[in-house]
Amino acid sequence: MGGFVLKRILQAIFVLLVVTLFVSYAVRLSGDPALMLSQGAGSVTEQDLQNIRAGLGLDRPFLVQYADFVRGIVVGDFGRSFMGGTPVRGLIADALPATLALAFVSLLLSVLVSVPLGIHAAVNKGRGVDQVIRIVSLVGLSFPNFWLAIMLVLLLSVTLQLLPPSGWDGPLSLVMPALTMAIILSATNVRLVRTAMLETLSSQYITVARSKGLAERAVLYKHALRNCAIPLITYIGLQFGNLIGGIVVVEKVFNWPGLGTLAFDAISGRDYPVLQGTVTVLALVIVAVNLLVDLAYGLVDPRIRSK
Amino acid sequence: MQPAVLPTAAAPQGRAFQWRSLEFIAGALLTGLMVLLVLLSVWIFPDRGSTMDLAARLSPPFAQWAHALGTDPLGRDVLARVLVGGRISLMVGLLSTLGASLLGITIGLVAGYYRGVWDTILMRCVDVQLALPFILIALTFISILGGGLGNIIVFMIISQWVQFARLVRGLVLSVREREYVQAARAFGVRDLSMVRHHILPNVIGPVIILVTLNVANNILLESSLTFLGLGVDPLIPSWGGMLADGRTYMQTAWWVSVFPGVAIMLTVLGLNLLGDWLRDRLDPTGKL
Amino acid sequence: AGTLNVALHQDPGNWDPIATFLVSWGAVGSQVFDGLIIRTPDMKLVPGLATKWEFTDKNTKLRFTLRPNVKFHDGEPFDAEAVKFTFDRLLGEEGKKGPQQSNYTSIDKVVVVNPMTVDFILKSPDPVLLTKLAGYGAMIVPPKYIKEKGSQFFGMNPVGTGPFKFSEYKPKIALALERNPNYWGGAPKVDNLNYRFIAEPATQAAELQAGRIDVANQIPLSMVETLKKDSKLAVLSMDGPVALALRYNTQRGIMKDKEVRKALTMAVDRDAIIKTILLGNAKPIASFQGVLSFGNDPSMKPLPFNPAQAQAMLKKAGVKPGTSIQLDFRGPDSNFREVAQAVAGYLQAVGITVSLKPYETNVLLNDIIPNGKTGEMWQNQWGGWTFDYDNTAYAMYYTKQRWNPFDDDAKLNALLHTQRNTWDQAARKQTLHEIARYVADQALEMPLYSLNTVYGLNKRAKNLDLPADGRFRFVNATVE
Amino acid sequence: MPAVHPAPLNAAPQAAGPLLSVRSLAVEFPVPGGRLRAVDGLSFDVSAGRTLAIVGESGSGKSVTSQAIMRLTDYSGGEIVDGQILFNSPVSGPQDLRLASEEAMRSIRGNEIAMIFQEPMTSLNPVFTIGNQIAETLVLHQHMTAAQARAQALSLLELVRLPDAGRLLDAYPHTLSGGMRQRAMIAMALACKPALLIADEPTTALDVTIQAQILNIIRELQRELQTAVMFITHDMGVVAQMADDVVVMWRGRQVEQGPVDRIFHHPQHPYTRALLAAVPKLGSQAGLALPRRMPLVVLEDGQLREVGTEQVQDTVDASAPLLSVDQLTTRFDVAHNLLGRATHRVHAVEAVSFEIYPGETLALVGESGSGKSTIGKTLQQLVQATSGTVRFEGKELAGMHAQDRQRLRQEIQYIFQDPYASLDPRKTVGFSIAEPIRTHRLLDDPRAVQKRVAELLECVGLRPEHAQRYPHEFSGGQRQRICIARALSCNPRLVIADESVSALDVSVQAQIIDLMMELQAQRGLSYLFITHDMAVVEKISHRVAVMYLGQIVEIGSRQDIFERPQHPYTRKLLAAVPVAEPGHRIDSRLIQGEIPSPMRKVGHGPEILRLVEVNPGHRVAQAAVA
Ligand SMILES: Nc1ncnc2c1ncn2[C@@H]1O[C@H](COP(=O)(O)OP(=O)(O)OP(=O)(O)O)[C@@H](O)[C@H]1O
Ligand SMILES: Nc1ncnc2c1ncn2[C@@H]1O[C@H](COP(=O)(O)OP(=O)(O)OP(=O)(O)O)[C@@H](O)[C@H]1O
Ligand SMILES: [Mg+2]
Ligand SMILES: [Mg+2]
Repeated sequence: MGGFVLKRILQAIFVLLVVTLFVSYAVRLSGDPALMLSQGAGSVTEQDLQNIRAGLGLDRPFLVQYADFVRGIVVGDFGRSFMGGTPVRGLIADALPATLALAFVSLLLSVLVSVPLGIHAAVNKGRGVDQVIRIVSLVGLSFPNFWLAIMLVLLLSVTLQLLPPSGWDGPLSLVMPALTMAIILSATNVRLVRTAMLETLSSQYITVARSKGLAERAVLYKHALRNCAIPLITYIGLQFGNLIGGIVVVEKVFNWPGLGTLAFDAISGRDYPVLQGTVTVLALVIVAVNLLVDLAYGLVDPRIRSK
Repeated sequence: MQPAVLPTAAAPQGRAFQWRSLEFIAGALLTGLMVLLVLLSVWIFPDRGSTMDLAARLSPPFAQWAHALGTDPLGRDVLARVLVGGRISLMVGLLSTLGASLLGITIGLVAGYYRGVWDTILMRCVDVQLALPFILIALTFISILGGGLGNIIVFMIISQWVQFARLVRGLVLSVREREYVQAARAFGVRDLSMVRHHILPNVIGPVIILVTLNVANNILLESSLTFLGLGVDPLIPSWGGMLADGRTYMQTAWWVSVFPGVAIMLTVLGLNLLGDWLRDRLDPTGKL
Repeated sequence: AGTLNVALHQDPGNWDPIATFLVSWGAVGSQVFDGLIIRTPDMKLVPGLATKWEFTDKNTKLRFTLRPNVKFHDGEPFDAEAVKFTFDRLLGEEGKKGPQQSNYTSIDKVVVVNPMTVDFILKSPDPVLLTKLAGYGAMIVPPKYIKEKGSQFFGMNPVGTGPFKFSEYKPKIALALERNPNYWGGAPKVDNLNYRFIAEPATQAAELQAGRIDVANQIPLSMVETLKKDSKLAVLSMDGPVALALRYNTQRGIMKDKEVRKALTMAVDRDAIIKTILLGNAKPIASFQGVLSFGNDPSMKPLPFNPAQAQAMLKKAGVKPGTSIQLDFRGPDSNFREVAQAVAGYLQAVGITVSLKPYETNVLLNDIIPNGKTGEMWQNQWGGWTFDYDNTAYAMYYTKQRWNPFDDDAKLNALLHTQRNTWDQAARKQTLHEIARYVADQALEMPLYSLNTVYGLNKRAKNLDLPADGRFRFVNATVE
Repeated sequence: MPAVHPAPLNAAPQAAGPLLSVRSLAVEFPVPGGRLRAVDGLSFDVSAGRTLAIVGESGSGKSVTSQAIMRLTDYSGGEIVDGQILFNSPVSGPQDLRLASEEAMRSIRGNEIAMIFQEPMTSLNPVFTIGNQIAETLVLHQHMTAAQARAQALSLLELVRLPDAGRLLDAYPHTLSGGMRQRAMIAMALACKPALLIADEPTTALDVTIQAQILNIIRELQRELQTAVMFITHDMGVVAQMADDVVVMWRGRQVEQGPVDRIFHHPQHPYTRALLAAVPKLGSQAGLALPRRMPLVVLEDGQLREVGTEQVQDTVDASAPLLSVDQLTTRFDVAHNLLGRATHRVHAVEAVSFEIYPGETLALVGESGSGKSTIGKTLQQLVQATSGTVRFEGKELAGMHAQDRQRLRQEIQYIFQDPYASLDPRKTVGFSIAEPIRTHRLLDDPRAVQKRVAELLECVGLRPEHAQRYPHEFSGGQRQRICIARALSCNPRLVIADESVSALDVSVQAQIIDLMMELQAQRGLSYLFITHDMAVVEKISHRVAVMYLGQIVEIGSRQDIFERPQHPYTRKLLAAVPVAEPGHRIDSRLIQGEIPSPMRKVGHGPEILRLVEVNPGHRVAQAAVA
């Protein structure tokens, strides 16, 4: 195991290099920050642009810039934003907790809701409960996340005035964004749990567990659930990754100061240092999550571990 | 040496069985109906919902025959646009899901089945893909190749295969250690046939679910692209685009965004019913 | 007393006046800093840190008499050295890195005459100079503070002479200002200003509805009616600096023909678009500028909406029905998405098929347009903060300018040049009118409308003196 | 169908009446094309302190009956369509379990009625440790704390004589041998000291010494707690030893029942007679050098008939070995330090050498957990050998081309110990049986394949239409036969049969063995026959190898082993074989003693035993000889 983790860390470094290299290169393809920064100026000469570029250190060859960035990362210096010179590390340090909080709470909420619902649907397969659960869970998939988000805002903030419609101050602010994400995540999770459950419930050892007189709850949540945990864990891992990096739209609606928005703004502002820094952190988190998922496979299924 | 099977005549059919066929009928009907309406929409609405009437903008639904589902901010008929819009949405949703799932399943199978180097390489690719911000890929991809329909589908495949790959790989890792797989290996079943007959059928359940859900996801992904300004021509109606356009009207004109959402829901419901039915068909043990 | 809560759509990230061109900077910067000249909400130039000014030496020298007894927030006195320092910085190495320097290139140098007098030595005429001196880059900054702490620090912890002091800044999230009791113009009435950065217009509206902000600087037009119905809220819609047009790619296909371009303009009912889609929050324009702009000619009328004539003109020009053209626009701009679709609808009616191509805003602005990669038409949107047609027209029509990838018109160049090199405002106005007419005659664009500046307000906030250009100065504001 | 009417059973010792009394029970399953009545009109009583044995044909509904009593058929798609299951609960009073609420059933299951399932491999949850699965019941029904339950689980594992009980608490099922899993199942069932114990073939995977020990334990428990035991088995020796009363089932019905003596000595129904006639008796072949095929007693139209004639199985071609195994060693790492280095290993197979000649049957017997299955899996390239060489027809396995290996996979067939786990649950058994044929392209025409599958099914006593069914729709013995059919489908030259006839009733077993011997005679097939059933070994093997703790302790001709056993373990094994004669008891002294463990610290390998030849071809571990 120790060796396995060590190997994965080496691979992670490789992944980080590839990702940051790609991102640094791609973002440089997609636009020139000097043009952006000078956009409002009356008339701009090529000389002005070059001055701006030189000021940002963009006049050097790409690989030199990249090497510089990597060197910075190694010593923990993420550079400064093109948009105003804010230290990138500070921006990330501010955004990361918000993102992690949202990701954790949404996932937790979703798991807490979808596991029982999915199991319930599986056990009552074909009956009314199952149909209702299946149809309701689809709502989260039929409307885009911003749509759900705006609906929640209209209902809970504007009409009922229960929750703050946006921002990041205190646990109350977390409710709606987490709810939005949880509704969406649950749509998939409920159905995954249901299916995986159906595959497991017919196993002999489930009959055996029942023969021991275990409460149905123990049979389902202990014996069956763990046996169908692999698709769930896989998917939750993926969802975590998505939540960390990809929920820009929801973050925007709730004005949630997360990494997704940071990355998004950095992309649209061609703010290379912020983007590179954010992506590095994203990649780190995702690599870590995938490592955890792989380790979890062995935990939930000892047969995988023994190889 | 067997007790004989009794004739069926009086034997009542199991409840599960009834539901299963009902599931199929409902699923096929719903999907079929959506597809049919969408296909026929061009004949029903020869203008393809493009006739504008700024004077009649945002008229509410169920008020007049001409615009049964109301009109949008440009005074176009919502019903016509929902039906015509299905053509793009269904095509994008189905094709991109098809592509992504085929790619992802294949990669997941290879990685999970062979493990070792293949697994390492493919799963690191997954890591890379997951760590790249969706918008950046969208932006680079679409701004380099242009935002045509084909490109959007390709882009969706690129951004969606990962989940299939990882899901399938996880399941394969577990299934390949089962004794029946070893048994098959023992009498020399070749890899391809092993995967086809023993691995795939035993991992396919969750995958089917993901596939049916992914159709919805990809239809909606288009609306996220629109939200970010990377979508297709807004003159070509699509469910995702309509949802994105309707988002500022949610307090004033709910129908603009609700009906495309309902259309997505019905389609996805139909597909899911079919998916569940298929899953049940493939799982002989599930006759609870 | 009390706290005023303001929503801004963006965080400029740096509060150094020379580092930015963003409106959202102005919304904060104008509270913290003063220029020598201040522009009032009704567009008048009034004394700021300078009490008076005059041009001498054939307009090559501009002398300012400074306001005495003004102190920066940190106690540092304001004097001629501070002015010199500010402009040396803006025009020197430091300024090179930012976008503001290019606005002030007509200034050769600043000379200290005595502690309360400075001379600006000019190297070329700049008729808009005074307006620009009321602009972002010309905000007076504290020399000692910057020298001690460095620009980097200054950018995060700005110190000015303005009515409000910087107190806390959470990048991308919020910003707090507090009252400057010693403000030379009289201390503001509210104690605190709380800015929150909220990018989504719909979210700003929701926050307004929830009563958590008092001023929203971007609300979706579709929400205007809803907000107006709320007894606690108000909506303020006023002439603004932003003009929109569809520029024609005069190098491409049918667009090479001037008559065709005119026909297209006439085929689109711009008034209807303003009335319905924009709910009246815009004004029709005949040239690429709003009514507040210096150089706007009220007597100039837009081409009329006349589809029949347009069709006839197209036919005459040999344009076949069904000819298709492409319109490039900023994809995320949900408002313009509708406008573009409406335009396409009108053009369809005269037999021109339009395909709409959304672009990510920055790709459009920094690649497609400057490099001339557009379709037949493209969304041209411009918020000239100087409210002077010079700035706009020069950027739009002068050869090889970034916004002019297609045309090279010697006559237009000459006109632009002339007006830019004259101090005589009356003559300049004449020339600007001429330019506008010439552009309209050449049909370089389809002028659409000038967009109103729309604010959403909570009625508990009073005397906000909201300006059209978004540069808030809440000196007189009160909250209940 | 001449069903004997249920005569009242012997009066129970207590006046209270029977603990369980089943009245005209009928269970049905929906199957394609109709409903299958798996159990029909079954009635019997079990009283406290007594043992009822249910014997009968494979697939006759024994397991279904036991599941119906626990009402587990509710979950497996079955339906109790008729009858009563009267349970006189010591806790909650008499009640009809058929009508009991789910709630009531839960407090009875595992607590008052416990069950040992037939197939231990698939009955243990693969993702929980053995200890966890045992402790669970204790926490639930006995309200123990986790620590108490763990301690109790440990003593239960020791009770069922598992070696290394402490380690096994934290081991996962897949690392246990078949017999070890079965003992874990038994420990689980005994945990709460139930009033009624239903044991469905509880000792099929156990060697006779451990079987004897387990039977002893059940008897002890019964004596102590007046437990009623329902014992389902096909081993008439075990029946004779354990049962007070016997129910004989045939085709879903009970054909005969009565006290054990009467059934054994005065069987009424022809099926019972056929069954008893088929019981292999240890020592019946004494003095014969070669195994022989005996005539089969079959039941036809209610009449017993003998078919076939006695034939000597003189099939061995001793010129060159087909398979030779030299110093084969297979170890499993079971504990690791922080750096991922192994600290403890299970020495499953240690320096094992033997040969198999064409046409020969080598029986591999030995203690449960001694490495027999591991040898089988190693030979079939499913488990990586740690060292040693395996040669097939003189060619070394390790150096073979992929193509040769592939051919080997046709010529050597391994029949897994657990048939259920080794059948793909999503494929019809027809598909599974046909798969080797298709894999090795033995037949091209799909119709020919289908025909072959039908033939094979008939060969093993199933019907062609069974090809359409899925594995979960069969009984344990039926699945075992499916696996045999699958192994035979690709014309192998060597079959490794791992406990392949253990779940078959003796009459079917006799048919299958006859089939295997016939194939040997016809095609010169070789068998490596792994089994615990010494009587079967005597009946079919040419040579016998006895394993103990991963090593062969004695190997020799059948006569050598059965008539001149040298090693003490061999002797113990032979002494422990139950005799199909009521009243006969095993000498309990034979079955005492230490439980050895194959797990060792790295660097502390076991002593490699040296075999010395005491007779030509008869070799015994040195220590025993000295
Ligand atoms: N789930 C099921 N679906 C359909 N048929 C079933 C099912 N379970 C059992 N059967 C059928 O019921 C009959 C009785 O099975 P059962 O398992 O009780 O046999 P058994 O007497 O225990 O046999 P064995 O000794 O081989 O274990 C068999 O013919 C079997 O095919
Ligand atoms: N994958 C594994 N990991 C660790 N230990 C294992 C593994 N497989 C088998 N063992 C151990 O190897 C030993 C031999 O197991 P094997 O299955 O060969 O026994 P067996 O002789 O077939 O016993 P039985 O007659 O009970 O089936 C046992 O102690 C078992 O626990
Ligand atoms: Mg059975
Ligand atoms: Mg074994």
